[in-house]
Amino acid sequence: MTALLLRDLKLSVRAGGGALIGVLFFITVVAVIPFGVGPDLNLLSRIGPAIVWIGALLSSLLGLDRMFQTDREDGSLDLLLMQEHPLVLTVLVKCLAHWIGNGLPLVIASPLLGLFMNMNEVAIGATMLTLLVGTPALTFIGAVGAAVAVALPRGGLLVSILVLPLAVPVLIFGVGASYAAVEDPAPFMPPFLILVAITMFFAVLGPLGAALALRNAND
Amino acid sequence: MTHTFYITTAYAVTAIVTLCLIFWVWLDGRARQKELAELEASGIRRRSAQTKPEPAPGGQA
Amino acid sequence: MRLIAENLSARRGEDLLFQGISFALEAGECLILTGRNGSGKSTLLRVIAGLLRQETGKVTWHSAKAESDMRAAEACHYLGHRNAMKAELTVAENLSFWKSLFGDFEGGRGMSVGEAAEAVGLGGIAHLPFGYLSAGQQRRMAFAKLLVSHRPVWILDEPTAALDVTAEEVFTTLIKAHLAEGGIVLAATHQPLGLEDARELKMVGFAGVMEEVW
Amino acid sequence: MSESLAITKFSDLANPTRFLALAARILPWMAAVTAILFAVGLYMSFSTEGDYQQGQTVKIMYIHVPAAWLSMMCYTVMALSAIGTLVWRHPLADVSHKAAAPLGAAFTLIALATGSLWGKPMWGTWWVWDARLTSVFILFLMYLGLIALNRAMDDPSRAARVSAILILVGFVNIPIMKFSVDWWNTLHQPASVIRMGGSTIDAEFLWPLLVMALAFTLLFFTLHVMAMRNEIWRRRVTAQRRMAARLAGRDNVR
Repeated sequence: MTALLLRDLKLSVRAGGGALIGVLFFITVVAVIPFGVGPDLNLLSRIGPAIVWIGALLSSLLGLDRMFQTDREDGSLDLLLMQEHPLVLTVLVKCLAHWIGNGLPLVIASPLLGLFMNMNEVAIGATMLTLLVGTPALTFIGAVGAAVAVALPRGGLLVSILVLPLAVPVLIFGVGASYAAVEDPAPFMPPFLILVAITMFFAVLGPLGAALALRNAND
Repeated sequence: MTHTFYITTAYAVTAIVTLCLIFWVWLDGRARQKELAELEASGIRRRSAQTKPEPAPGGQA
Repeated sequence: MRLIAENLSARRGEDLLFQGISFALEAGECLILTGRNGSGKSTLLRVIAGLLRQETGKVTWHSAKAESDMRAAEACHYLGHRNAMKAELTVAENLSFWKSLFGDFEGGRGMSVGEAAEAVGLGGIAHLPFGYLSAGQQRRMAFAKLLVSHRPVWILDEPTAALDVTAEEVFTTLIKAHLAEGGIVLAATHQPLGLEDARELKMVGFAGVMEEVW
Repeated sequence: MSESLAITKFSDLANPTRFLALAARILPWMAAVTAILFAVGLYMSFSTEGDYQQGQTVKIMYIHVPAAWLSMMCYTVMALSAIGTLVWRHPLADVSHKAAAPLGAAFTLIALATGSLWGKPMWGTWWVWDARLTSVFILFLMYLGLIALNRAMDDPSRAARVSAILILVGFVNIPIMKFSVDWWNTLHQPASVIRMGGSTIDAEFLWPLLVMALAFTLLFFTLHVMAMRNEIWRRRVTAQRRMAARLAGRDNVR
């Protein structure tokens, strides 16, 4: 299993820099927002956490459909499906590798974008922390979509449409916790802990669903 | 105060959507039945309704 | 040690590709599937490898130590049309990944990565990225994947596609060695592999339309 | 067959041919009862007085609430069928959740449209990000996604299995979504918004509502059975066309 993790990480670094494209997309999306809403710094700092979160959500959907597709194209998926390791575990490891390759760079890039959006230090820290906890949930639930994409000839866009409604709770509590850290009356911990709970729940549900979908979509 | 406009619109929307749905399902059914009738006319029937054509041997080891 | 298939049938779409296929392979036996394209060779191999669900029948693996309800696929190596190797990684990285992922099946040890590359006649170039190799070399390296970890059953789907005569001989030698060690080989092929005492199963394809539910 | 005897028996009872025979027998009755219930329900709803607080708009409730109820019930029906697809691999279950998706989308659309039309006189705006409306909207998106997924795949049995998985994942998610939207709503909305339905409903309004809900539910089941029948016919047509092509090809070879 460690071997699988290492291989996928190596691939995400070497294969055309998929992670890099995700981060670039993230930066571009957030960077065009001021052109849309105007350079009002107060407004930007108010909507900042939400914009950064939405940008991260969209970027993490970007590379999702390739998660199993590359393995299917070269036949590796067949061999992975044949192995004795529970398929759920294999999928979980692949999710982790995908997150380290594609999700973690987004988290690391988020403080920079926080500065662009004129957010203060607390807001930047809170956004980064919620992204760190929340983006794995996006990858896990996205794995179901990625497994479905394996069965589809041109599934990329459809997968995003299918996954986005499921990702709404993550967005709500991620952004909610980020705001709670800045705005005084609302406590930070409850939404943050709920976000943690959602991530853990998706860590079970996502691989289960994805493994089931891979078994059924394979032919 | 009455809101006749909203009420009629709401009922009209519901009626239109429901009727569209009913007609769609109904017309779909008609089209399928017609296709089945055409197939029947051209001599293709369900296998259970005709004598089984002998299956080709699947190969023996 | 034996691989038993009972009354297998499978379909593609609504068509029954084959039905009622049964065989039992003992240690050291080889079964060659022949037939034209689309006759269901690949489908049968994928069913045995557990990658496709069969309509009827079952595939079982029996040996002294095996649990009775074990999936036969666990005892199998599968070499499909695609090589299952990443073009971005070096051959050695690819092979050692599969070696550690597969592990060894009971009753044998796999070769080291270097030995395996040597065995398919490409010892010197294991450090190259897989994508740099020619199609024939890639196929040979994909074959080396079967050597790095031990599996008693080899399922080979057109193993000699894109290979020249010398490479074919290498493959034949390796398959014979595997059989001599008590392995089992199932292969689908157009060309004769040069195995003398192999059993042959002729696939004809299209065994009829699926017993329809509709 | 690997299936157990009980399941074989069950699938024997519910095979498509028997389903068609049963559908042909009960559909006229279902349609008739639905029509009668709608006539009674509509008469009742138009003959009741308006609520002192919400005025005549309470009449919208008689279609909005049943539609909203159906949007959720339909998803439950789909989730149950999805289990049937994945666990028993029953062909009728495939047909059932495929046929239900457009119906669910249509009823969800009705719920959204009437909710919006109710909201305008009540809240002074066509759309509020009210927790209930928002959840129904997300449900609508999920229906549309499932329909799109079903259309994108050619092999019907594979499409059925894959969308069954998505239906179930979505079903498990619905409580989380509901909870998160509620939480989000209390965070962002001042409590001044008039809550729909929240208070107890007078018996005067309850009866028409119940009759209408029953009528809508029966309408759904009638349409569902009809749509399932259509889908079975569709598959039968495809199967026979394929067989015709196959037989023609074999004759040429000989």
